[in-house]
Amino acid sequence: MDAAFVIATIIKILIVLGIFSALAGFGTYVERKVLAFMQRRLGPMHVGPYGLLQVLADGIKLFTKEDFIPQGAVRPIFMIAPVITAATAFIAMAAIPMFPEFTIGGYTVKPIISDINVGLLFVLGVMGAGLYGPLLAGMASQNKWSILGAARTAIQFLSYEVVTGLSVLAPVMIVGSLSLIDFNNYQAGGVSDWLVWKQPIAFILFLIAGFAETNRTPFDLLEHEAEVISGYATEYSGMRWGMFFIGEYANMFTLGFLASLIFLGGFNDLWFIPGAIAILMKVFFIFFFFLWTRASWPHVRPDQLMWLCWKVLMPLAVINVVITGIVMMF
Amino acid sequence: MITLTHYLVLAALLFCIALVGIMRRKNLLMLFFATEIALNAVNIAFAAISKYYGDLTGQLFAFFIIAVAASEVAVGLGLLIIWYKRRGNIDLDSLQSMKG
Amino acid sequence: MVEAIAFYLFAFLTVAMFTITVMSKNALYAMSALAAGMIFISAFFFLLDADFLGVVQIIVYSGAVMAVYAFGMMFLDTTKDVKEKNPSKKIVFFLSGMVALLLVLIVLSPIVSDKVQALYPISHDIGNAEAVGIVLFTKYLVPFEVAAIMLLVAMIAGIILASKRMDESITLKIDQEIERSKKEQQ
Amino acid sequence: MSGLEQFKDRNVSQNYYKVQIEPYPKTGWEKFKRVLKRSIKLELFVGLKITLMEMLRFNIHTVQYPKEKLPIGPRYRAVHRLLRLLESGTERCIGCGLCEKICISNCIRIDTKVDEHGRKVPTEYTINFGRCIFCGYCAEVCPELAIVHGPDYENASEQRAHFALKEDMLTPLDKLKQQQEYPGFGAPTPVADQRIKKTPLAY
Repeated sequence: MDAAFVIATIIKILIVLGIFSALAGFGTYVERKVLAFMQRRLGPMHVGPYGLLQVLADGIKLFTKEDFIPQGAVRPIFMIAPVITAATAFIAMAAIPMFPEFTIGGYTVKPIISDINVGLLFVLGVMGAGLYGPLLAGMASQNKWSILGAARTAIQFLSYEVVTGLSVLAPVMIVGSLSLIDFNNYQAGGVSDWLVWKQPIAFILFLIAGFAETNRTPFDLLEHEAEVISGYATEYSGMRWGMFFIGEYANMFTLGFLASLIFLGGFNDLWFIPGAIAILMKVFFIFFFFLWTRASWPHVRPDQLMWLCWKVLMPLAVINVVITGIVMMF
Repeated sequence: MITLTHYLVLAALLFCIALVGIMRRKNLLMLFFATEIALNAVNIAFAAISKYYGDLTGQLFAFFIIAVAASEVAVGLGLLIIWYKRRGNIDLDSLQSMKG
Repeated sequence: MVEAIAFYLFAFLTVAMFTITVMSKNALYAMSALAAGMIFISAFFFLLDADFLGVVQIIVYSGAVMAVYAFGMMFLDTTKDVKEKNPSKKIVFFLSGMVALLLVLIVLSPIVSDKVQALYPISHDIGNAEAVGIVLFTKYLVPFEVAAIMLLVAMIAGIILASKRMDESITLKIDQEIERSKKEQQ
Repeated sequence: MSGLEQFKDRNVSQNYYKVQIEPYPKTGWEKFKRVLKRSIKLELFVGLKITLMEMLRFNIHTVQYPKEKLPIGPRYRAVHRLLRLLESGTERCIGCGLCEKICISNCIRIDTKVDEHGRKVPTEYTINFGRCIFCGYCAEVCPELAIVHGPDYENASEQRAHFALKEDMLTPLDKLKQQQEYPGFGAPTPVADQRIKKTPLAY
């Protein structure tokens, strides 16, 4: 445990925190623009060139807004809940290798904060623990809509965690490791080696469950405006509300990295494109896909959500695991 | 240097906290919380013993305990829901209706 | 050194969290403190080289078990205080006796442990997850299957218990039912 | 302002078309057939294709409001105006109080006096715009065509009381030349003369 390692880790943590907080803000801008273009609108146009400074304006608004805590709320829990969402989203990034190794001034940098050998499970577990943010927020708010949002959090996240785990199980069986770096190295041989060709069902299930776990639109029942005002976030304002959204966008990027590392070849070189740029392209495509579906597909009802999870996705995932096992045995 | 005794003392401490909770709580759900603490305390002890004796059995026992806890939650919560539907509360004292 | 700092830090945190769980009058405090304590306990597992166990602790306990409890907590008014009973003197004496006994056993354990032989020794060539898997699927296969069946039984039991009379509303009772339940309570 | 003409055409009913709704599947087999049909035709991906094509086509219909504005209808009912007589410049309002009476949200208040010519004039004329629902009854009932609805709909202000006093609504004397005769709601239409049928004196 030498000093260089500690310093490098701290620098990596700061970089990840800074970049992904900024990306979360920029993500809102991209989301608004993409949604607007798909709906024949222009999106934010007034602040700065093409509305680029809208992020800044929103940030100033969030920081200076009154931090309001309702009278009947359970104060400490109410205050800590958004922090849980943001913190778990960033902790989950600790075990994700973002880029290939590179060398600065003779010092080899591994762009992963902590390479533990159960990295994949760790990421999924911490993302699963992120459900405490909305859950506690809803239960502490003393608001009927909030508690409905919290109940939906509990059932939705809990159900789809099962699907995520089972869908990742089949690739884990093929690779034989839980470390994301091993996953990446397994797919080093170019596009034909990508796991998505061997496990297409697992990939689709993982993406669908990812939508539910990051609370994105076809499944964003936690804060479905038409049904439960703003769900768990009804009583929140200012930066506490903002932290929920930083967490949500950070989770989207985490999921993008996970999907590209497990199924889409990770940070291996893609033809002539260097690996670092290749993985960024994959992550941004998945991010764009999130926005694309938001513009295209309708919400589902809560009962349809549960039906989809337990009667369609989970049996499919189990069958997929069984078939993978049988194929691997012979 | 952290020895096995450190971990065992910690586990015992947590187990005692759980016992206090079991004594104290009237609410069925809060009682479940206390039992979860007890199970976790034992898990720590098992994992520590496994490490210091170089034997994996302890960790496996911890896994089985986690499985037991999970099934306990499923059944316990189902019973709790039924009781709540019938009585409108989940106080332990209201469970004495079978007493003569 | 780092290990000692981490141990004492997390020991303090877990004890504090579980004390809050046991002592707090507010159900919401108790639940969130318990969830935090579960996550801190996984830190001990990471310290003890049981990575897989630590991750399973996070996923199963904090992710699933506590979320289910939270779902059960929707029956309670989380902002109201929880009623408690006062334990009698006997129980307190019994408890302190138990603690004394436990401490004696703990202090004695190194003496006994000299004779303990590792049945399934940890090999450091392979990762923790693989090692656990190998032992679990060879020596402990039957208990593993039994645990699986137990989980299945628990799942079915949970579904049947919770879904019985699901079509009846518990908040919109008709008047007769309210009268009847009042009589039952008397 | 060019290119906005299409928005002026409010007669959209000619472009209506009826959506054919298939009968809802009842049996399990029918449901299965529907699922098969939908998944083979990949309806979800049709939706994705449509949105993507819209994005690539970049066919934007946004009107960037403060910079460009859509034309409003000629008889739009925005903030009221009090008009003056064109020749003399005196106020048209004769203080009859009909608008006060007919106002359904009860937001008009008039205070009148008899001036030196023996003519009744309003000293105060206020409309509480916190309550006004812009129904147009006051303009319709006014016998002197003194109160009309103007076209100014951008009424943001620091206070609710703005636009609501008599001085705000009344045409200033120096702008008398620009006061169009009967421009807004409450005035007869330009072709009113042709439309009016003479009331027969004897039946």
